[in-house]
Amino acid sequence: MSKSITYTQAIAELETIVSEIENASIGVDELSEKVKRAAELIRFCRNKLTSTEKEVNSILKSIEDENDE
Amino acid sequence: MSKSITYTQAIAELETIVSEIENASIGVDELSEKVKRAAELIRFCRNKLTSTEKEVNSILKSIEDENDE
Amino acid sequence: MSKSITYTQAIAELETIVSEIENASIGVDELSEKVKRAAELIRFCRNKLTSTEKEVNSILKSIEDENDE
Amino acid sequence: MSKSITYTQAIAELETIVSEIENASIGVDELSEKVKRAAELIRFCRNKLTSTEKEVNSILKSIEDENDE
Amino acid sequence: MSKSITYTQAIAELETIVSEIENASIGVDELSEKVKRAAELIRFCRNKLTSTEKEVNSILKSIEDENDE
Amino acid sequence: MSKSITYTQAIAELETIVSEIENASIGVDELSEKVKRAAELIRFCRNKLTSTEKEVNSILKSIEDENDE
Amino acid sequence: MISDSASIGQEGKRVFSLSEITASIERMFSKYYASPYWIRAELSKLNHYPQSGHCYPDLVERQEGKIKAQLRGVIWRDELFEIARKFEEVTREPFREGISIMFLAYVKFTSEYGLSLQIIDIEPLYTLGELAREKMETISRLKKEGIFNSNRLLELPLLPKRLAVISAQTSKGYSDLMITLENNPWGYRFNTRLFHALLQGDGAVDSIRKQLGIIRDNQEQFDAVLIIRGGGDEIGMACYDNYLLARDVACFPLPVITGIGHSTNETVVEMVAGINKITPTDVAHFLIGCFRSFSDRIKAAEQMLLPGVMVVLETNAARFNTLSGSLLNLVKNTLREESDLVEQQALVVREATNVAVFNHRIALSRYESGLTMRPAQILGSHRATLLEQQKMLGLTTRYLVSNQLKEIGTVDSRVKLLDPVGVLKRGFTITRLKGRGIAPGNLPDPGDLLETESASGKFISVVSEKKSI
Repeated sequence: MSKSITYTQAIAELETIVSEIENASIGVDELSEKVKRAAELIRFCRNKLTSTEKEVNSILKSIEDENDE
Repeated sequence: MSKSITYTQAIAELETIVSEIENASIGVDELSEKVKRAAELIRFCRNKLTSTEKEVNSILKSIEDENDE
Repeated sequence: MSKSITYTQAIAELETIVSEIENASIGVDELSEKVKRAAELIRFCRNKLTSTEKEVNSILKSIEDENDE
Repeated sequence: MSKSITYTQAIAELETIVSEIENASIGVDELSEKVKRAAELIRFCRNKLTSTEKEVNSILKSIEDENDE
Repeated sequence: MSKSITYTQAIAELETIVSEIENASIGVDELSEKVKRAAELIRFCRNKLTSTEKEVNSILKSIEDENDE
Repeated sequence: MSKSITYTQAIAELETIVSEIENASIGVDELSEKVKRAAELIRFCRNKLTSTEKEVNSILKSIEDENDE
Repeated sequence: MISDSASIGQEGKRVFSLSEITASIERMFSKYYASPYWIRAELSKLNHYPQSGHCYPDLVERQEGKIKAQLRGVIWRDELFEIARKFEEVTREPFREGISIMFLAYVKFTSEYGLSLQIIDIEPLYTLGELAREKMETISRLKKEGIFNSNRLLELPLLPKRLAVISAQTSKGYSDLMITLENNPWGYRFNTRLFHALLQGDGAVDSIRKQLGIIRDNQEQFDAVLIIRGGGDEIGMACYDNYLLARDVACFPLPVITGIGHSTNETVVEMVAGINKITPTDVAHFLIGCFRSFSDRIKAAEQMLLPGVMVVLETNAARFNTLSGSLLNLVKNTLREESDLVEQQALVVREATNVAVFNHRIALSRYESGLTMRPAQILGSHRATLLEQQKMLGLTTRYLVSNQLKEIGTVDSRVKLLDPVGVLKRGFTITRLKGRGIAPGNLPDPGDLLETESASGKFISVVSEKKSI
């Protein structure tokens, strides 16, 4: 997956995929492909979120810590 | 952060950010950035408040001291 | 502070400032400035009072001394 | 102080000033000036009384001396 | 003082002045003038009394002397 | 003193003057004049006691003549 | 009664000689009037003959002024002396004309002197009564006429200096008067003029009245009339009870002063006189006394004059000394009061100024305290706001992230649900024709080789039959 993809794009693509999958207009062959893609996207998003969470928590923690000083 | 920002502007911006985050009108992509900004603003405001307090206290102290003279 | 200000003007300005501060219509940005101004005005008024008191006392003392002669 | 002022006028003015000072209708700015004027008036009145007393005593003394002759 | 004034008028005027001073209807400004006038009147009255006494005594003496002849 | 005054009038006038003086109904202004007049009257009355009436004698002469007839 | 010896006259008439007649009358009188009688009559004329010493009074009786009866009397020298002595002793009047008397007399007729009453004794008490009666008559008449007090009502001049003196130059009374007047030790001068008159007995009334008349005509020349008598005996005062004289005196236009010297009854003249003094010396003293009292009045006036004048002068001096004294005090008071006022004002200025400054300070400190409290509060509230924002930031941010995670989870499960792998695990298989799923356009014909994928592995099969649905 290209690194240039954003979380938002990832989510958008994921939603498109999910929607396609759910419409049953997709063949089994594509389905597997799509699912694979979806899994990739999900993984990406999860990673993104996790990293963001870490980052944000770190920032907030630092502010809070300062606050207690 | 530009030095020309005021406390009022800072608070306003902070509130906007918080509100945006609350309304989820901020994507995960920007979140970290926004939180960082918010933290900056908070820090700025806090410093501002502290410095103002010190300054005011110093002024008032000086008046009081003069008064006691 | 301009030398041309009168005690009455000083008190009026002081009153305005105090009233603004009391009504919390002053922001943090101006607060310090306002307090500084108020302090200046107080100092001015105080000095004015002191000098007036001295002057007046000196005048009255001179009258009393004459009387005792 | 104008020489043309009479004792009666001086007392009247003095009483006005005193009353103004008592009624706090005089500001700090004028206070000193007013007190200065009051002092002048008091001095004037005192001098007037002293000179009158001297004059009167001298006149009455002259009568008494004549009487003893 | 006009020569045409009589003792009676002089005493009356003197009494008026004394009464005016007593009733405080004479101000300090006029006081000196009034006392001067009073002194004049007193002097006039005294002279009048003295001269009258001399004159009268001389007349009475002349009668007695004649009686002894 | 008018020649036409009689000693009876004279003594009456004298006693009136004395009484006026005693009752202090005479002012200082008139006193001298009154005393002068009293002295005149005293003198006049005194003379009356010891004087001879020449004109009477001359008239008496003519009576005597008649008488002798 | 006529004697036989009377001769016969011519023509046969019987003619008597006068003596025959008188002798006859004489015999008759001696026969019928042998004893004396008490008779009352007026002694009209005395007719005293000094050489012989006898007296041949005319006796009359009057009625309403007219003579009713009259007769001559005779008093022999010896009787006269005794009668006069007795009369004077009782009546204090001389035995004189013009009085009523009661006498004892013989009615005598002699050839030589004819008819007469030979008076041998007298009853003086009768005369005394008569005099008293006359005096009473005079008084009541004067009173009746309303003139009794006239002279007494006249005012005596203060200095009775010009004096008409009715007296006798030779009398002791006149002399006493003049000596006393002239020798007064104060040098008072009196102008006296003597009008000579009889002052007692017969003729006194007329004499005095005549002089009064002269004086009345010159009344403006005199202050008073003096009737002076004295030095002699007190006989013959009855004239002063005479009505005419008393009337003249009472009506006299000038005050009459009497000094007729007696010690018994006051006479009518003395009663009506303006002033009555007993003796001439008394009169003189009285007159001097008038001068004295006048002099005393002058002296009194003179003596009162000086103290009076002194009182006037002292009173006035005291009055104006009081005035000048109170002037001094008042002026001093006024100045002191004014000075107090000024100093009070000075004090008030000081206090008021201090109060004003103090009040300004209070006001200032109010602002000051207003200033010190608020900024901390403001900053505190800002701090709170900031803290809240900070908290909100944390909450929303974390919520946002977790929400996203949740959503991703949902998507993940949905994807997993549709994942063929999952289906296969439940026993489903995927059949492919030529590598592609069975679908319109890619339907197998009998004989086609189908690849079946299951969870447990792949299976290759051949289509045997084709059935329509």
